This record gives sequence, C-alpha cells and structure tokens, in this order.
Amino acid sequence: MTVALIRNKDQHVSVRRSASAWPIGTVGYLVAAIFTGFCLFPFYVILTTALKTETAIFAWPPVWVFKPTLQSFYNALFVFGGRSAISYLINSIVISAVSTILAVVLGAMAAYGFVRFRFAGKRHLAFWILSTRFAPPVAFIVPIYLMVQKAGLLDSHIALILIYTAMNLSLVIWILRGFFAEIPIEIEEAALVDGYSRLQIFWRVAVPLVRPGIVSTAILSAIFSWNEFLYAMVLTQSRAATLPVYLAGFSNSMGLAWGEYMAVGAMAVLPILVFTFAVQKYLVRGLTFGAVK
Amino acid sequence: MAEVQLSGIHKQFGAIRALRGIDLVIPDGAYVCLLGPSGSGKTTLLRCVAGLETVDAGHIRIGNRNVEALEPFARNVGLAFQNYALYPHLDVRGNLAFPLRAPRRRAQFDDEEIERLVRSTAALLQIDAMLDKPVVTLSGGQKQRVALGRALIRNPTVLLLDEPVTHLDARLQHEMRVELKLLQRRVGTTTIHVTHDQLEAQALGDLIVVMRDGLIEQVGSPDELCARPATSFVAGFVGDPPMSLLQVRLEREGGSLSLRVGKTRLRPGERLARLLDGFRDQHVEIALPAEDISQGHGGDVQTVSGKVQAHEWVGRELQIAVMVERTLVRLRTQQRLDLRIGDELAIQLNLTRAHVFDSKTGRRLRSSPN
Amino acid sequence: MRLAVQRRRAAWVLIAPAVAVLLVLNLFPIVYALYISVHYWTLARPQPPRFAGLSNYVDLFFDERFRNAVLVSLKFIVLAVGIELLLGLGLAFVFNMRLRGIATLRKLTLLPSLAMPLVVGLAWFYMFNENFGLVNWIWVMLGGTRVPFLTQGTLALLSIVAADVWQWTPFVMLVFYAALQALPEYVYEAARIDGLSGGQIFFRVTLPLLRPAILIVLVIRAVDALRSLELVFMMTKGGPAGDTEVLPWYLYTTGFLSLDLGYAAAMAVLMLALVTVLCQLFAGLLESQEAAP
Amino acid sequence: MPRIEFQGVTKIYPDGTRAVANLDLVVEDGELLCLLGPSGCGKSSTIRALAGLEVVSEGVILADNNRIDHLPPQARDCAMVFENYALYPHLTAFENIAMPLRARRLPVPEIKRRVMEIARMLHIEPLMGRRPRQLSGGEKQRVGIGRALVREPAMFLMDEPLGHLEAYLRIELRAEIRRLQERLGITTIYVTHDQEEAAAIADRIVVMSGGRLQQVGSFLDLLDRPVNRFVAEFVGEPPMVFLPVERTDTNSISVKGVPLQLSEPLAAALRATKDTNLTLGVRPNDISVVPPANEHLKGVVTLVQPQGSHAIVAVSTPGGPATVIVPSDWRPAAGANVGLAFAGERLHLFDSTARSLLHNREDSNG
Repeated sequence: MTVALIRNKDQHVSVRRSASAWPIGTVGYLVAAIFTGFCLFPFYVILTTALKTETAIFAWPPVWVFKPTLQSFYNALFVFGGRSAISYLINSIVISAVSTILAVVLGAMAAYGFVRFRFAGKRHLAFWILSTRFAPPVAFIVPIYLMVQKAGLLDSHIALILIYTAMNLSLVIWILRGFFAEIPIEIEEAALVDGYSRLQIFWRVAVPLVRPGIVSTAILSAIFSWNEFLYAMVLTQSRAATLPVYLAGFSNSMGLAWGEYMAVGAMAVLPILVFTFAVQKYLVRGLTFGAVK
Repeated sequence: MAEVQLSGIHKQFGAIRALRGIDLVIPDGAYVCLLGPSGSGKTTLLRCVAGLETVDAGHIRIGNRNVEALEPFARNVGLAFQNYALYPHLDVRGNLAFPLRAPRRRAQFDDEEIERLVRSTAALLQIDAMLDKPVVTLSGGQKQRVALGRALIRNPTVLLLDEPVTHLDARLQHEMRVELKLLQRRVGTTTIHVTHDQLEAQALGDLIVVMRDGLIEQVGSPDELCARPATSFVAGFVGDPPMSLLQVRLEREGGSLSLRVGKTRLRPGERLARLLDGFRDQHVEIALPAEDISQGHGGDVQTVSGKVQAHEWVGRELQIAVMVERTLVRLRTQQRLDLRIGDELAIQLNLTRAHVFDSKTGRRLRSSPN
Repeated sequence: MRLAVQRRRAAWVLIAPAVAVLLVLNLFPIVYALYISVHYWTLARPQPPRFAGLSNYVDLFFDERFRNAVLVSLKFIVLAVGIELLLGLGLAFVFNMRLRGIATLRKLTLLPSLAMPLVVGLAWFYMFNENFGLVNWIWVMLGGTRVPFLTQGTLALLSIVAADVWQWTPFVMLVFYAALQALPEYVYEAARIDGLSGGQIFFRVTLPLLRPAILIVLVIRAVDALRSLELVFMMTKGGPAGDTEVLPWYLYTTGFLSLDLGYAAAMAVLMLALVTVLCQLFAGLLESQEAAP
Repeated sequence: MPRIEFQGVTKIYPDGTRAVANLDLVVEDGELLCLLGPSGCGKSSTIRALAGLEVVSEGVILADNNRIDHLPPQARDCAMVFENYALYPHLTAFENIAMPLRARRLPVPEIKRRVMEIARMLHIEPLMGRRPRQLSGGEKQRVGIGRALVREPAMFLMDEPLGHLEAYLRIELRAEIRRLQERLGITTIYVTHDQEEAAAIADRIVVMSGGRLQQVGSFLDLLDRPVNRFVAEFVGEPPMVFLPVERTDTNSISVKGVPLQLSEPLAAALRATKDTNLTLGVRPNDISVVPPANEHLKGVVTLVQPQGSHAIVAVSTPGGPATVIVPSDWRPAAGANVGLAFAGERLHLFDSTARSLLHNREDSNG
C-alpha cells in the first residue's frame, strides 16, 4: 500500500499508515528527536563545561555527573581580561540595541518607500540594496578600517553601530517589503480620503499593520549584531569592545582556561536561547520570509 | 451638500484610454448610479472625483469650487470602498473616529465631540451595539455599515460608493439596498454609486448614467432607460432578461416595406413603417423586450425559429435563449416546457413596441412625434 | 499619475536615509577598496602608500597561498552547503509530518542557526579536542583509536565543515519546511483526485514546486559560507599547513597580521567580483525560474 | 455512470464541528444534482467526503451498491473541479489536463489525442502551451473541467466552480457545463451558494444548512412548498415576507386583527395543529397593493424601487416590514397609505419549530 505523506495546515487529512513493520510516524519521530538532540547537545557541552571544576574539564573519560561550581563564571566576570567582562557585555547590548533600532526604522521607511511609490531607477536601486545582503563583510574590512581610522573613530561605539546598521538594513528592507506589500492599497487610500498625508499614513496605518514584521526584523538584526565578530575585533580594543572580542582574546592568550572560556561562551549564547524561545513565532516568519519571498 | 459638475474629463493609463471625454452634471442631493460593464471607466471616474486618480484633462467642480487639482482631503468627499478597506488594527469606534483624528483636523474636534459624533453615526447605521468589537470579527453587512459610517461621519459634501453591496449574499443585498436609499434620503448628501448590476442601478438611482469604453451612452431616470434606450448598447444592457437585439434587412416592394430576419419576412406594423419611411440604409437593428417575445405559432404576429442555447428557471419563470441568425433572443414563459439544448423552437415577435436603432451608429432612430 | 508632486517628495523622505547609510558604508568602501588595491599600502612601514598599478593583482595570480585559499574555500562550500541542502531537504519532510509534539522539536532545532558563530567554534573546538574531546571519546568507545581531528590535513577541514553543517542545517531545513507549508494545499488534493501515486506526487509536483526555494537557499548558503571566518579562527587558525586557510582567513591575516592592506584589498575586490557574478547568475536563473513554473 | 447513495453520512472535524449530520441522499445515474446552501452549511464537506478528501466519521457511501467511503481518492474514479481551479502552477495547460492520464501510465499518443479532443470540446486548443499564471479565470476553469473530464470519470464533482468569475462569464460557463453534462450523461454533483445558479443548472436541488439536509426538490418545489422557514427564506428573490399571526380560534387566524382567508389544504393543516405561536410567510409577488380598507392589512409605503417590468415596494406594516412586487405601470408614491391583499392559495404557515404546517400534514398522511 502506498505511503501518502500528505500534510495539511488545517488538520483534517490524516496520514495513511504503511503496512511495513515500522509505522512511518514513529520512524519520523525518531529521526526528528535524534536531530534535535544533535542540535542541542553542543549547548549542553558549553553550559556543563562552564560549571565543571578544572579537573572535571580535562578528565578522560569525560565526566557526566559532577558538582557544579560557579568559579569559572566568577573569574570570567571579575578577574580575567583586566577589566571585568561586564563592560564587554554592556558594550554588546548597547551596540546591538542601538544598531537594531536604527536598522529597523530606516529599513521600514525604505521598504515602504519601495512598495508604495514608483520613481526612476527604482528597480536598480532595489537590486543594489538587495545585493548588499550578499556582499561578504570580510571584503569591506580593509577600506572600512582605514575610513574609521581616518575618522578617528577606532575603538568607538558609533563606528560599530553604523556598520551594523548598514549590514542589517538590506535584510530589514527585504523582509518588510514583503509585509508592506500585503497591506491592501485601499486601506491607505481610505486614510488618504480621511485626511492623512502620505507620511502620516506610513506611521499611523502601515507600521501598525506590519508589527509582526517589525518585531521579527528587530530580533534578527539584534541577533546578527550581537553575533558579529570580524568588525568588532578589528575596529575595537577595549573601550567599545564587545563579547566576541573578549572571547577572541582568550584563544589568543592560549592560557587553556577552558572553564572561563566556556563561561564567556555561555554568556554570549544564553541570552539568544532564552530570547528566541520567547518570541519564536515572529522569528520563524521573519527568517523564512526573508528567504522564501 | 453640493452639485457636482464634470466637464471634458480625460484619463489614460498607458495605452488604455479609461475616460474619453466625460461631461456630466449631478444635481445637488441626487442619488446617481454609474452603470456599465467592467472596463467601462465607471470606477475610474469615481476615483477621479475622489482625488485618488488625477485627471489628464477636464474640470471637476464640487459646489462652487474647482477641485481637480486638490488632494482627496481638500475635496471633503466620503468614499466607501468595494471591499470596505476598514483599518484592521482598530475596532469599530477607532475606524469611525479615524477621519476626525486626522492631524489636519486637530483643531476642529475635541475628544468628547468625537465620541458624540461616533455614537450618532453608529446609531444612524444601527451599529451602536458593536462599537468595541474589532472590525475583523464583523460580518459582510456590518463591515459595509462601518465603511459607510466612516465616510459619512465628517458630513462630506459628496458621498461616493464603489459597488457597496455586490459582495453580499442575495438576502442581505435587498436589505442593504433599501437601507442605503433611505439613509441617503435622510442625510441628503449628493451620492454617486458605481455598479455593474442594472437592477441595482434601477432600484437606487434617481438618475442612471450608462457608461461604455470611457464614454457616457445615456443619462436618464430608470423609466426613461427602459422606455426609450438611446443606443442599442443600453437596450441590450437593461431589462431582466435583457432585450434581444436583431439585425434586420429592409426590403421595399411597390411602396410596401418588410423586414427580413434570415429566411422569414416580417411586416413592420404601422408605427415602424412610418418611422422607417424616410430611412435610406439597408440594415437596421431592432431591440425587443422579453415581454414582446413569446413561444409557439399562431395569430398574425410573425414567427422566426432557432436552436435553444440555454433554458434556466429564474423564480417562477423559465428563461429561454434561442439563437436566431447569430443573435441570442431571450424570452420568458410560465409554462413548464420540456426543452433540451439544441431543440428547434419557433418564437413569435411582437414588433409593436420594438425600439429601432441605426445599425452603424447604434443610435436610436428619431421617432416621428406620436 | 497619482497626485504626482506630493508623492515624489514623500518617496524621497522615506528612502533617502537608508540609501545614505548604504552609500557611505557599502558603495563607497567598494570604490575605496579598488583605490587601495592599486597601491603598495602597508601599516608595517611608516612611509605613505605608493601607487602600484596592477602589481598586487599580478602577485595574487602567482601567489600559491591565494590559490590554495580559493581551493580550500570552494571545497568547504561544496561540502558544507551540499550536506546542508540534502540533510535540510530530507529533514524538512520529516518535520512536515503531522505528528503531535513535532512542532516543539522543530522550534528547538532553530537554536544553532542563531547562536554566535564564535561560540559554535569554541564548542566544537572543545569537542574535537584530541585529548579530552567527546568526539574522540565516542570514537574510542566504538573501538577506534584517538584521532587528531584539528591538526591532521583533510580531517581539520572536515571538522570545520561538521561545525558549519551543525550550525546551518537547521536554517536550511526551516526554509524548506516553510516552502513546503507555502505549497498550495489544493494542488495535493487535485493530485490525489487525479490518481497520482505517492511517488508521482513527489517527483512530478512537490520537487518541481520546491525548485525556486532550493535555488534561493543554495545561493544564500553559498555566499554565507564564503564569508564565515569564526570557525577557522576558533578551531584551526588556518592550520595545519593551510589545509583550512579559507579565503576570508587569508584576507584577514594578510590585512591585519602582516598589515599588507593593498594586497588584502586586491583579494577583497576579486572576492566581491566573484560574488557579484554569482548573484547575477542567480538573478537570471530565478527570472527564468519565475517564467518557467 | 454509478448511482450514488449517502446512508447516514456524518463528518465531525477534530475540533468538534459537525460539518455533515446523518445525511441520507440518492444521486440517480447520469443526474446533475445541485447542493445549495449558505457558506458553512456542509455542502463542500459532503462532496469532499464523496471524493475521498475527507474521511467519513459515520455512515456509508455507496456507488452502484458497493462501498467506496473507505477507498483513497485515487481509487474512487471521481473527478473534481475546485473553486480555485487547483491547477498545477508549474505545468502548461496541456500537461495539467494530461496529468490524470499520465497517472494511469497511458501511451503518449493516446494521451495527446484525448487531451486535444477535450480541448476542442471546451474551445481551449490555443491555450494548451500556456501556464496557469497566463490564463484568465474563465480559461483556468475550462482547463480544470478538461482535466476532470479527460479521464471519463464515473462521477463528476464541482465545488463552486464559478465562484470567482464575472457575472456574464458565470452565465456563459454554467450554460456550457449544463450542455456538456447533458451530452456526456455523467453523474454530476454541483455545489453552489447562489440560488440563481442552482436553478439554472440543476433539475434537482438539495438545500443544506448546519450540516443537515433541509429539502430536496425542483426549484419550483422549493419556491412553492418550502418545508421550513430556512428554505422559504433562503430560496426566492426578493426574500419571503414573514408576519406574526394571532390565532383567534381553532380554524381562523389574523394578522394584527385582519383575518386571513386560507386555502382548503392550509385551513385543514391549521385545524390539525394546536400550536398557537404561528408565523405567516408570503412571497412579495403573491402580495398585491390595494386601497387601504379594514379587511386588508394597512401599511405605509417607505420606498419604491423600479426594476423595469416591475417595481419592488417596501411597506412598513404594524406586523413589521413587507416587500411587494407591483407591475411597473401602477406604482404607489412613497408615504402613501395602502392595503395589502394576500393570494389565499399561495400562503405559508410556520409553527413554533419553524416547520411549515403544510409540510407536516403531507408528512402525516403522505
């Protein structure tokens, strides 16, 4: 008997069982569970290693049951790296937050502009902006380094903020263009007749209607800024240095402080794990929208 | 309230000439229906009056002001869209109050004035019980009422309606038509109502403007349209079922005139003979309302025959479409005929009330004064 | 034309800010990179940069390490993206099945794609460690002898590929899952009414309709894989003997370790050229794809 | 072509909604039956259950007396036309129509011959090379019909096929569908929410509401002998007028004090029931406007809507609003006081459970 894996968003077509020994559902479930385990396991490794004592970390065979200690976290936060990790954490938060806000506001305005207005060169401009998403950042590091140096902005927050805004802009515009295009034009025409100007319609009608899009692009921008490593390492040393720079510092010093190393790693990853779970549904829509559209 | 005057309106979208010179006067307080098939330019004309489209040429006067260059807001028009275009993120009260909260009107309405107007408008449209409901949860009829409320709340000089009831199911359509007409009578706003449904236009329009390919075919009251269609297009468009249009050849032997339809020769009857007396052309187009066409032989009234194309029950009447000389002739009968598609059917034509048109221009022949 | 004047003004007010940011931080750096690449420009010696014509490019042509970097990058992309696409597509079907609880599993699998790449490098660096790494532990448990993953030729590249596959397969799976969900439901119903078997439906309906999504994911992942640097930085630093010296790493070390900016800029220009050509190819293919289905 | 029979068919969706409740229905061999009802009345679920797209919760579906409700769609030899056309977006019109034949692995020349033959019948030969995106709504639906008929199915199911088309196209296509069905003589079930379409296309119409079968009959049966208030209100344009009725004694009733003359069958039905909570139903074309007099219900004309050969007049009466059809040559003015006379033999009386008294009487002895 054939196996019909027909799924259906609205629930009523069921899966036809195949006659073989392993019902397809169980096999599917098993594969999904194994893959999910594979995805989560490294996070488990980071967290447990950060909580292990020195000996437990290097033990062979690896120790699974151990008495957790916060020593590594304490050292990472207050002892290592001259200044405490707190300032790196704050820099990361400030820089990704400000660059996200800038990217989303400018991006939303531009996306709306592209969807609602016709003007000369629109297709070319849109294609160029789209292509910036594909430009590998490493190709820009040399010229941007010299530009920032000449502007005297090395090791400054503003440099990273502007660069991250530029890097996130194309994704924000690409995703929000899809969301804005879904708004029926009549609703905006009704607002026009009701006495609102084009820009007021943008703020009062269009933006509220794409709130899910704005939330998901904000999340994605924040995550990409938080995770960025190359520019942070090249353009900052201490004052504006972010978490990745602190983490990179560990590997250079090669002092095998694995516990502290993992503690900082955990700090860098945990906020995202918690954050994503809270706003998960926006995220998926934004991520896929950007890709599938 | 105000009279609307349209003069020399032209509008083109790339190659398509949507409006090819419209001249129309809409009396103050009148309920006027723009009637025409899709693509006739009726919606474009409405959008030009609203200011959502700029006119390429011509003037639009509302009351005593030329408004063709003004943006929609400055024209003080109210517009109810075909698919309602309500603000999905607001509830009913939010939708009704939205126009009053426009920044440009900040000075005119304070909060409790807005609330008062919202309540009175909601009462007028019997939606005062659902002011706090989100609009997405409303039914089609309720959404239409909110859309009307939003258009009327700021007392527009002209109310524009774009196919307001065509989306509703049959029962609700009848109900909303009555309400729309009574509401307009009570509010008295000059109203322009666009529709493709000729029965709707006849039901609501004090005046009906029949449009085709960007031009006005005829302006008249519902009765005028049925009694004296100005062109063969109007004749073919109005009436339930629409009038049948027949190409007829004129044959004159020894002073007596006869009309040839395919193989059969018909006597024109005294009125038509006088009408066609001075007419030189070989061909004429005649329009016959369904009431003047009946089934079967008998009597001196002439008969033609053709193949049955379709037979449909509409209410208690059987509507039959017969193909005669490449034109569809539609008739109604109460009898229960056992018809199959393709059967040969003889039909009688009573020409006494036939309308006659010049087959080249489609315009109605000047009937001699009778 | 709609109310022309007012619209054009509003359009520019909306689009100008985003375009300005991108001009300064995307278009200008490309021009500046070209300018730098035609100079001997180094920070190691104090004297100002000297015009060098195309010599940087000529040197690149004969530079053994550059050719190796390009080769390693291509190997990395083909391996990583290839596995990610196959695994992702297969898993998309598994996660697309109507099973209770599979939705939560699907959400959990998203986490790797959002984690900080540097930390992903750290985790796998620890797990691939020769002495106390978990991978070796499992390998030994299965009867194998310890393997120097990160320090032995092709194995080093494979471990980088493994880390990249771990991080980005979930993203690929998610995009395919979204594409599957976006397939019109009624087409499947019509197919079953037409009497198509499960196999016929898969090959004649599902796969052809997924072609656009496959293409888009291929390009996104290929370009993104080209720019990843963190894994190499954390795990192998280009070693052993250049086996994992991907192009971005070689560019970064040339520019910021040996401080030869001119030469690095030349590499950047070539990389940008390669990506732009790839994008044009992709846009063309997508256009024909749009017309095709 | 099979004779289809639904026996006690029920469909309950996982979220508990009872889309189809205990449906007993027979579709004769070669008949064109129409399922008519408002959206959400279960008509689509019924046809999808027959096609196998929905699994039947209870009851049995028979085709020529053998069960098919447990078979997958592939094995039921029924073809379906969908409201949104359901064409394969990535295939040309030719490939779309050929797909059912490819599924049966027929030789290529035969597939080509049969596809071109059906294309000629539907006047869509020039469209064969185009993709669905390049076709108009009407053209897409013709391809959809071609795909359904090319495999000469035993059953032909149509789920609101003309829902998205323009008015004149709907009239054209439904005439063509009827011609096709008459020529092929294939058992066909046509689902629609538009009563005009139902009357135009089908000999027998099944009215459904809330998942239940309300009435089966010709359009005239539904018009003149509705079994309950739902059918009476749903069928007929403009809709039936309902007025509250007082029961003065066992065999006479009045509307706001105005006595009603009843036809013999209706009077007998009235005597047969003791229910006092009755409602009068009368169609607008069975009411005539007369000068106001005591023996007629009085009312005030609120609105006159000219409709060419007749006019629709809205009258407010003490019993509530009424609609009357008057010939166009005599029309009352708005605001005029008028009397309403009811055609005795065309009245309907509904009891407190909204069932028609006439219907109950027929039931009891029919």
